[in-house]
Amino acid sequence: MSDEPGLFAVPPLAEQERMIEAMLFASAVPLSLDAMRARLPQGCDPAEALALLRRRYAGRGVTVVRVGDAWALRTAPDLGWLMHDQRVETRKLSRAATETLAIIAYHQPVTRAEIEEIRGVAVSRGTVDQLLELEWIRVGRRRMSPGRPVTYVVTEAFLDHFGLESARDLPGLAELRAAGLLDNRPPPGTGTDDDDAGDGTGQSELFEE
Amino acid sequence: MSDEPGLFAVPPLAEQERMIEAMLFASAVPLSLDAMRARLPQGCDPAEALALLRRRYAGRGVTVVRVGDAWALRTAPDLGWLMHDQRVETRKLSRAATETLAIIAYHQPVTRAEIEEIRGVAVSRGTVDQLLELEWIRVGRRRMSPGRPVTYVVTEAFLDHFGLESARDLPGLAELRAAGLLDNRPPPGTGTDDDDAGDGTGQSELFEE
Amino acid sequence: MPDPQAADALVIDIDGFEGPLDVLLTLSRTQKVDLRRISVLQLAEQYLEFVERARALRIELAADYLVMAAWLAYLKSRLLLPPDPQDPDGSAEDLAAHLAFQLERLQAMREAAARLMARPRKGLDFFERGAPEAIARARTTRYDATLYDLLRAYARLRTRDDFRPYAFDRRDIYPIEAALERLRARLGDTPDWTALVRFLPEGWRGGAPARKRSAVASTFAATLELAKQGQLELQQADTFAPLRVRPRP
Repeated sequence: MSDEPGLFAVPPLAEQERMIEAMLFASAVPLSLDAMRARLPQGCDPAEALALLRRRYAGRGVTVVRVGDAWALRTAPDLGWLMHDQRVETRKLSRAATETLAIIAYHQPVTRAEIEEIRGVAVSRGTVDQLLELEWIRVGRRRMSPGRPVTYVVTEAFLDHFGLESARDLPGLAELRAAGLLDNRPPPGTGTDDDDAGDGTGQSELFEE
Repeated sequence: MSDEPGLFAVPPLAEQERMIEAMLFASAVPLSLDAMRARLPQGCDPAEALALLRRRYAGRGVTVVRVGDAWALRTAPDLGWLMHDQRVETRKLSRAATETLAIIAYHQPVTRAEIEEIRGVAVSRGTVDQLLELEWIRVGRRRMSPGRPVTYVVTEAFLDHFGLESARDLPGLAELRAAGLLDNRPPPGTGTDDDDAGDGTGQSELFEE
Repeated sequence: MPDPQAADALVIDIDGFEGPLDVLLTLSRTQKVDLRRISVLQLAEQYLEFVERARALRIELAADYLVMAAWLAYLKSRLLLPPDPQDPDGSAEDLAAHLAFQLERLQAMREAAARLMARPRKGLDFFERGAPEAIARARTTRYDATLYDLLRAYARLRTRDDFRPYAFDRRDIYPIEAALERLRARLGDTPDWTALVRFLPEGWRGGAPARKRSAVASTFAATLELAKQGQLELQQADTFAPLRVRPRP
């Protein structure tokens, strides 16, 4: 707040230009001259500052365009190809997919039957396909058990997306609980936590040569 | 599509600068040099073009800032008061949460036990998960000490939010380190209890070249 | 004048403190010196007095406040006595110095937190573009999920699990009795230190990790039992090093 200029000092035109630049950049909608004037310190002339800004951005990768009565910053139309066909919508991963992914990350390598056992419901083909397509999981070794079922493991792309260095770094149940991610209701009949979920590798290494 | 340059012509540097400008302008997230290079025509050098662009935007209402290994356009911090109505009211962080965040940032990678040792109290539930939800922290590598505890580190979103180029630029980091206040100093007499040996001392490593 | 009042306020506002270190840090301010030159003896006395007052006012103090009080009482006595070089806890001066270090570090982190929060912040002091255009892979829908989503999903699943009827799957459980029997039978032929993993039964060493874990756990429990009975010795060279077993000579 202390940066706000005094009531009577009109900022120099170059400063007004900076202000308009920041406003146009940050605004989600085009701004009319009136809207700009309302935000600028008293005595500012957005029309003049805007004219300066338009000249500054002429021929740049970003340009000042007029939208009806208002003004906005847009990428230069001739550079559209840089962004072209890259406009995508972001969608939240479905709950089924998130859960399936979590189970694979924590229990890998894991078969579809095991995923279903943990989730308590059937895993639709589409869910696994979606995760495969996103390249967050891949097919691992076949399990040496009857039917030789396929197993799933998570990929580098998964680690990359979720900012993990390895799947072993995922917090275990006690750590999830300590972080507040798990309700602390004690399971009926048992007093202990099943903690080894996340780190299958952990303790067994104790005994290896 | 028709505007796309020929396969073999490397655009002049000024044109590369425009392209980078457009990309940074369009992108919601900071872009690394690699991400820029992947989008630019073959043979382009985003580093050089970026240097030009940074100079061009120096002192403007919108500036090129570094966020970790990536780059973004952001409004100049001194003009924040103009964008009042755009302020996103964030849930106010509790004292415990801000202290925990600072400890993670300055001591990273750091375990929950270490956070508790520094604060002298248990980390309450809801603190770590709030920071995780804000995506200001993530889990790092497990510590190779008994129990293999999860560690926490700060994220690029943290750097972006606080306008930091890297974790090295945390305010006062060098002074704290010089004063020995980021050392993992075990209490006397317990010597052997605390053999966290081999896990480096986090932030201080940043300075050993 | 304000001094006794301040001390009272301290006691009454106990809920406002975040643990004993926080109390000590607040008390240390009354000494009006650099934390590096603080008198720990005086601080210990102030803290003990604080605890006494809380007791007198019948304010319930959490256990960690009392643990700190006990420790400070001990430290105080050590500081007043002539030094004992044999003491395994280290010298009283070292203990005091460590406490001063903890206080200084906590204070430093508080200041760091304040400086961090005072920085220009995105969405408050500087802004990203108001109308961003997405840049990502061509023409696909980008699915978004964060680490937080993932952890929550897993936590949710596992919590629900807790409420499922308990069903014990014995197929992959190696009973301790079997491990004991196997270990007793094999111990005689074991000349020297042998890795515990060697005692795992056939068919339990590879394959499903849960199966192997069960065998390892049961065999380990069995070695503990036999060690207790004086039939074998256990050895581990280092943290996370392999456990080794030999018959007791």
